[in-house]
Amino acid sequence: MNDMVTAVLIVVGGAFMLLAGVGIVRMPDLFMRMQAATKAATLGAGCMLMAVAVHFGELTVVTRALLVTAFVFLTAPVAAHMIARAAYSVRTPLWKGTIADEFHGHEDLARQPARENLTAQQAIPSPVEGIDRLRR
Amino acid sequence: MRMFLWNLLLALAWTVSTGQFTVANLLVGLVLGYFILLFAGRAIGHSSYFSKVPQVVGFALFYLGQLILANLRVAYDVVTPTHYMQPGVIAVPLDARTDAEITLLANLITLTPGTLALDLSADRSVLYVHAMYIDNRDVDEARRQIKEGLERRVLELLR
Amino acid sequence: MATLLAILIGSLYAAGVYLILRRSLFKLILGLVLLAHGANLLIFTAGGLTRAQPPIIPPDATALPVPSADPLPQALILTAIVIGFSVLAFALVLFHRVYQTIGSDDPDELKVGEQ
Amino acid sequence: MAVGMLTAILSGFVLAILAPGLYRIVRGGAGWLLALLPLGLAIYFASHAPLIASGDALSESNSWVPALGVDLSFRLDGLSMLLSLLITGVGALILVYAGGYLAGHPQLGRLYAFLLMFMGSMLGLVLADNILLLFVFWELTSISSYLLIGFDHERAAARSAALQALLVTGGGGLALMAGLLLLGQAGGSLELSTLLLQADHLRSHPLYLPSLVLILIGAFTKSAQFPFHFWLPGAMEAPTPVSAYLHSATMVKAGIYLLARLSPALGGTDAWFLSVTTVGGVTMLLSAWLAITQSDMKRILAYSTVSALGTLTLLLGLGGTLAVQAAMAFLVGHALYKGALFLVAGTLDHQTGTRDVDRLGGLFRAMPITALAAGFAALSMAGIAPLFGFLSKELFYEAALRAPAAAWITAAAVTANILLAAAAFIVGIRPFLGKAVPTPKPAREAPLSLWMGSVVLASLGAVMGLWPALGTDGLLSAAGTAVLGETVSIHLSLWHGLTLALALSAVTLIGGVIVYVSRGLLRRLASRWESLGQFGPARWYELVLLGLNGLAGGQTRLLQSGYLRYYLMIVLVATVGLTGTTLATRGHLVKPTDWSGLHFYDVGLVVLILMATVATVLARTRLAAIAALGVVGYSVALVFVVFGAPDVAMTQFLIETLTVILFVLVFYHLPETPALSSALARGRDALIATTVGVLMTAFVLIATEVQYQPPISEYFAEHSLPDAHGRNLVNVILVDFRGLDTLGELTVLAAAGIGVYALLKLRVGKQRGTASAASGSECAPSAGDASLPIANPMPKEGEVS
Amino acid sequence: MNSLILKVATRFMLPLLLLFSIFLLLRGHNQPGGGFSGGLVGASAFVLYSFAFGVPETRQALGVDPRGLIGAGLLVAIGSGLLALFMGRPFMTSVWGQLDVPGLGTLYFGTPLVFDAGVYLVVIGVTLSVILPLAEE
Amino acid sequence: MNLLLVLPLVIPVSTAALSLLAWRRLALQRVLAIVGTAVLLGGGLALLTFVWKNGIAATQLGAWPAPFGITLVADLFSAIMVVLAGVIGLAVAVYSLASMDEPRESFGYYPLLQILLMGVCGAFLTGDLFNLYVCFEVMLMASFVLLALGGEPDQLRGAIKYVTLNLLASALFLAAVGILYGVAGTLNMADLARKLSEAAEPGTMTALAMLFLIAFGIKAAVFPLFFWLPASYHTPPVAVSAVFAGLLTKVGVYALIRVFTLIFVADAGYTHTLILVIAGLTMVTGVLGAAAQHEFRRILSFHIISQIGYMILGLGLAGLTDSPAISTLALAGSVFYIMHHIIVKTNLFLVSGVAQRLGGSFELKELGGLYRAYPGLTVLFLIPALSLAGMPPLSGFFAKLSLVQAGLGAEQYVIVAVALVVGLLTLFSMTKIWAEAFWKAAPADSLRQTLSAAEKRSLLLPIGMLAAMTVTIGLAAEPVFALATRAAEQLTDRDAYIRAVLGEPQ
Amino acid sequence: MSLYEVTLLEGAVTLGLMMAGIAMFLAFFRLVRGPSLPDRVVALDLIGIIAVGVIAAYDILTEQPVLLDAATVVALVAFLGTVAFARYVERRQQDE
Ligand code: NA
Ligand code: NA
Repeated sequence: MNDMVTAVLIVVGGAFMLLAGVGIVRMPDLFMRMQAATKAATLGAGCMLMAVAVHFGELTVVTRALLVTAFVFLTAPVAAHMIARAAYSVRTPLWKGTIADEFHGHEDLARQPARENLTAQQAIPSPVEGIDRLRR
Repeated sequence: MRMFLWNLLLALAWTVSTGQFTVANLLVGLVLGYFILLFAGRAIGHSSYFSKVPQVVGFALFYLGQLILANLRVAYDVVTPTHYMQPGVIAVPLDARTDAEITLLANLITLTPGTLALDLSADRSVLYVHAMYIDNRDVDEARRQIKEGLERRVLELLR
Repeated sequence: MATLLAILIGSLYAAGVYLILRRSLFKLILGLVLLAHGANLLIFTAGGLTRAQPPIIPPDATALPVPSADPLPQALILTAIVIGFSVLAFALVLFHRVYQTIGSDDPDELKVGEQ
Repeated sequence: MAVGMLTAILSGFVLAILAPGLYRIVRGGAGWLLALLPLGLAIYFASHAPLIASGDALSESNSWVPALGVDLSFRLDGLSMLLSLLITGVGALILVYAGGYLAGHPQLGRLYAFLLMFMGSMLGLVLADNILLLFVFWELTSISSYLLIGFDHERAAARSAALQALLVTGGGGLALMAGLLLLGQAGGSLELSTLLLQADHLRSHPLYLPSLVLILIGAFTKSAQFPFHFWLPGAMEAPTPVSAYLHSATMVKAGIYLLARLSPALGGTDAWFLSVTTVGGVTMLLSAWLAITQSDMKRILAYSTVSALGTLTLLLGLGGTLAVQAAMAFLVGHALYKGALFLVAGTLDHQTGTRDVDRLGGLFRAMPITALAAGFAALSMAGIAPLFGFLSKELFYEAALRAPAAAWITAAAVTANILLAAAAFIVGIRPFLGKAVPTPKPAREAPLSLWMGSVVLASLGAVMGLWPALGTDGLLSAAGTAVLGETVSIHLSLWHGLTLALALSAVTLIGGVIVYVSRGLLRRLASRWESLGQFGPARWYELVLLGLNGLAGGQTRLLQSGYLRYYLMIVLVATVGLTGTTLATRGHLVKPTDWSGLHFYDVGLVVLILMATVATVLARTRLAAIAALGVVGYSVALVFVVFGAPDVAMTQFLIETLTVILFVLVFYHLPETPALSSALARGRDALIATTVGVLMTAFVLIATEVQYQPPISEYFAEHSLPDAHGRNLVNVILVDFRGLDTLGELTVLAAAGIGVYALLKLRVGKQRGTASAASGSECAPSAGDASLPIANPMPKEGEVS
Repeated sequence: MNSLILKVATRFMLPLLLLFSIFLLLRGHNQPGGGFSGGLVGASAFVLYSFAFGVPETRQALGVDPRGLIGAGLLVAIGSGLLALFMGRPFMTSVWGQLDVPGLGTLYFGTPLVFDAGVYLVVIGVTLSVILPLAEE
Repeated sequence: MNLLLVLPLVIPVSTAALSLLAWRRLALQRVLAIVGTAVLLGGGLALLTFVWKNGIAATQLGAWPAPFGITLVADLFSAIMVVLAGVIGLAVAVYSLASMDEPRESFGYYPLLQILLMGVCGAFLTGDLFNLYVCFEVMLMASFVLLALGGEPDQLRGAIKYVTLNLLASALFLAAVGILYGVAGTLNMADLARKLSEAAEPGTMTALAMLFLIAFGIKAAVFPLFFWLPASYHTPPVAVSAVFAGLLTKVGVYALIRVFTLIFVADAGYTHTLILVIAGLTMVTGVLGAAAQHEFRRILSFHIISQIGYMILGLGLAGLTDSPAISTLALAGSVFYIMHHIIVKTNLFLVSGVAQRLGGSFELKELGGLYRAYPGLTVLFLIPALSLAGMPPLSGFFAKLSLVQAGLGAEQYVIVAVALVVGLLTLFSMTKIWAEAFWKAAPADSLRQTLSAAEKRSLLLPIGMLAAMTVTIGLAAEPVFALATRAAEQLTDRDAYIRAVLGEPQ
Repeated sequence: MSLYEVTLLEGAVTLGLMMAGIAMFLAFFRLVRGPSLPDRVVALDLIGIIAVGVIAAYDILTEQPVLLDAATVVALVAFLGTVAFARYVERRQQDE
């Protein structure tokens, strides 16, 4: 029974990953590749970690498996968000079939604080660097 | 109070991960957690989690359903030769205010296949989302789905 | 088994060497990294391969189950990896500075210093 | 233990160290004061005359570096006695003379120091009984000669002349060293006295010829024998006292001394006779001719000195009692008159401002004392009775007439002497006779210090000629005894009846006068042959130097090209070549056999790594390459996972990521650069790369095949838990069994940390090449700036660093 | 960067990662982990923080000068080895003290663990003193 | 004994750690540097005397029996090298007080110097091959940073070549160690010596030996692997060049001598002939390279190479003669030469720094007039310069003499001839420096600075001390050479070393 | 383990590993292919996540729970690397 569950989880996990793999190859633009890939893969990894939990059953393993899963589920979307955001900011082309882009033209609005923040950082360089700039 | 909660959490994490459920080890965990919080205290702002545990469960079930459905839809699209998706970037006006609300919402959106949180407007009032399936090209409908679906639940969960 | 890895190691060395001979500091560094990988795998393989069982005495046991991987090469590799990393970090920044100074990625531009 | 001679020698060096200070105190009188030492030493040596005269020798020996056979063993016999007296006696006069000649010169103190240092070295050379000790002093004389020739160091001519002398004599010195060591090997001892006892053994030894050749090279270079003679005229760049002392009276006699010293052991063979005699003869004739074609007094004297040295060599080549007697007599005679004439030349130069014989004349009235000294010396040189030169020349002719191939040798001797007689008139007579010629400086008689030397030497020449029995006989006999190894007694006398030798002397004199008269003609004749000069040995020297520089430059441009990738290429090729050939020729190559226990995921992993590697190599953009490299790293980590190395895997994953981050941080603002190398170059590099890869594969296969001993790891398995209280063997090894590795590794990390930080934050300003770095004061401005935050820590810097 | 989402996530993850790093350090003697991996994880935590909040804020959060950590770590490592020397044993000979904690069983405290702690500190210090200045460039 | 063997590592690394903690306290760092190096020297001398009295000393770190733990071994050769490291360290530390510019001082110069010394001493003392690799890396990393510290363009240019070529060497070294472990299953050098002596595959071992020959050859800067040296040594501050010139390549030479007298001796006819050939080519190419240079430090740098040739010449000869006496003499020659060279070469670099300070340049054509103006400095240059050229009675003469005698004894006449001629060429380029920088009149534009009393003290004191040592080693060559001979005897007696490390065979 | 007489579990794990492996290759294809930098980053991220799964599966295959820590680390660093790349992409865009 235990093995059964494990087996199923593993296979499902594998399937999700395969799906992700195919997705990242097949999807026509970056955003949809991400849509197809990262999440499916995350689920797949989750399944396999669950499989580990089920298979070993020991509490230490289970808890760690759960922690890892949680960690993956926390980080994956953040990572995806970061890439997508960056990608959009460098104007990675959208698929021709894209029907709407309400973000277009508003990026600067969104990006503004980043800009400030950046210039703010550059405004206070270390004295040494200051000299370097003079010297260059 | 919140700090103490944190501390307890860390201590627990410690005990389970070392696998020795004893008072002594819990104490060790508490002490450790205490120092870490002390150490990282400057870094951690204030945030409220783990209130309303039952809602968590309920929400989890709902979300899991969403997840599977969405996954199947994307999967179908991936494996079948023709592309059925009608993608687009839509602006979702937010009722969510606190960092936690916005973040959780964004992450859940992103985690669901088919939608992807792109960016947050500078005034944190609008969340730009890339959606794969804007059914019959109705942007507002897609917007509504997100607000009525995920956001509402997230908010009642966190408020 | 070993043969497969031996070939892999050879290829890593070859690739590394090829890269350090390019006229690009960037590729030079890539080459050094590949060489480091090659060296680490070489130690690992030369020390003898054992599948899966790490050199860790299980919590309940008092002796190492046989067969277990040889711990010594692993320790050596760990050392080598960390050393390699520190060297790489320095080299990277050094090349970065060189680029800033001579404004080129081409090592041939360094000739000036000598002749 | 006796230290008499050692002290005598060292006293020279000690005084040399004190001399500059002494000069600063005493100024004018310093020369006289310093001369007391050589004078005292001369007396010290003379005091052993009775012992020496009895054919005995004084020896002393102290150990210095016995491990290398270098001992402080000295031996004072007739020959060393003769030369020691020359060295110290002339030395004393020279020190006084120098004081007058260079009066007020800022570096006179240093000149004294170098002269004394030379005197010490020269004494050591002639007294040493240990051949390595002899070599030590030999080299020291070369160095002091270098420093003295270059005394006028701001003139390029002086510098290059000094270098020329050093390289020629130094080169000879190296040959000498090898020769002496071979001789020592053959004779089984490094003590001259011992070696000389086994002459027959040495002459028959296989190492005889090589050692003879090498030693002769040493002697010939030092004593300016053809074809090494050219450095001596060049050495005339030195101040005249130096020329008189080193390059006429003493140092150039070192080679002669060596020949004389070793002739009992090495002489008497055909090889010896032919080489030594020929070289001596050629040198004698050639330079005698060159002497009379010069107009600069010092050059005339220099060439005539070379000629005299040739004569001595010739005589030693002949060997036999008579020749050796002649040699000894000639050695002394020459030292006296040539030293005197050099001093006279210096005096004239000093008083009139020129040394050109054509611009000097009728000086007798202005400088009578100098004139007399010059006259006596010149006549002695011309070999006119009753002066000492006459006696030595007579002996020379006697020896020549008895020599094998007498006709040739005698002819050569007479010709040379005729020319030398003429040279003597040109230098010693002509400037004082005739009507006075206006000179750059109005001529006035020289002060005591400037004429004393020449007067003493010249009159000695006269005295010894008239009353040889006064000691000359004894001295020369002792010297002869020492050289020949059997007791000889020399009785010089002005008159032994109407001999053939006397006739030859007459011929010489007449010939000399004729040549003197017709010197203008001869000189014009010579000027026509001058073009020949540029094919002479001096030219060879230049060519060698040029060739050397060319070779050096070419080789350096070729090897140290400045191209990093050629450096790498050479190193790699050397590696593959050396290791590969050795492996192929001596090792046994393992055939790839072990494909056992493969799993699909092994293969998959390896394939992935290979693909990623290729992608890294071929990537067009930097970021693509970095990403591919990341894949390589991750999959390598997976290999570690597969084969049970979780610790390594974890570290590898972490490091790999940090590496990627570093790459990204470093390269994110660097623009892409095009591939620069040609297809051909790529092919070549690919070839090199492949060979390296194959080599490594071969080694791995060997390492997995061959296993001499079970690895030491079992020990860790046994002791980790009980003794080190750890279950994770890898970690236990890192922190306990092999903790030092880890400690070292930590320091590497630390250094890297500092390094990166410094590279990013510190930029010392660049002034004039790499100079700035060396001197804080120079880069003070940048120093001030860059170190500002450190000098007075500011809050901002507190965060930044 | 300045992404709210990243910031919040980081705030949440920093303590977790630090806990994990110490966890790795402490159990390294018996399970995979140890000073290196522990230190690297700890360092990555702050690297992540610097990505989310910027370098100056990270230095603040860190509170100590990375190079201080290096020096301290080195001293700790050396000290752990010297202890034995003072006791007349060879350098780096491990010195163990064991105490029986009711419920936890016997815990071994030894210089090797101290040494590993030194490693931990140095690794963090170096990694940060390499990456933070670069991130500022 | 435990203490004595460990001090040379612990002292520098502790000093480095403390200096790191005293990052902003420059004065304190300076004091630490002087004290640290002085104590290091003291410790080294204590070790040397101990080994002289009691023979080869070994300590098993962590009390783990050899070959399982790491063993520190000190025979006379190691001890001598440690002492020299101390001498150079102290001299350079003192010299740095005045010569090093404050920015560099404030960015970790002193701790790096200490780390460098730790690596060097570790390399000399370790009895474990992988630990040797680690020590090499410690030394290298420190040298990388010291070389680039300050970031002047020329420094960076030089540093890249230096770093790249040395990393290649490290990679080869690491690979060689890995393979050797795979084959012999041990890393302890004594254990390796024992196990390889009954090796089944002598040929294969020889091939592996070649890998080590290359790896160490690069570090030692032998032909044709020396390019990194002339490319970089003239770029950093003089104090750095000086310590590099004195110690770095010698670590490579040390490793060569150690490995090819202890481990790879089975196929001496082949390996040592090769070493002899390399020695000859190294001597010649190095000295010719120097002849082509016209910059003070570049000339000196190339001479390092040619003298490395002399050092390994002894090693080669030792393997090619049947007479134990000769091979001992040869190795003694090498050891003696190393001692002489380290002192003299460091000193010449230090002098070059003063010359640059006074004449404002390292370019010979821009220098001049030092002979007239600075008689003291003149003497201080002349002593090491003539010693380098092998002029008696200075240290260099006896170094050369012993090697020449060994060469004649081994009947390797060609290499002897090469050695002698190279000696003459060395004299040639020393006189070039002499004639240009000292004799020649000062160029009009060359700026004349003068040294403050404090600068005089910290610049000339070490130079004077080293010069004095040069003279002493020459005049008192006997005891020094006796020491070298004892060291050589230990090097030739492998069993003694093995016993000292592994204990009596049971 | 050999490929015959596989238990159900082994078979399942093998199957899972194979699928994951294929996915990894596909992801690698995207990484090489690009075209845009974000594409490569996504691919790298994906490879990381897949690696987590693979390690987990290998745990089961070899009965080695200790390897789980490696998986944890991978999860962490994959995220870190991705964020770094994203940061890089944006900053470069801002520099232009
Ligand atoms: Na989604
Ligand atoms: Na490495």
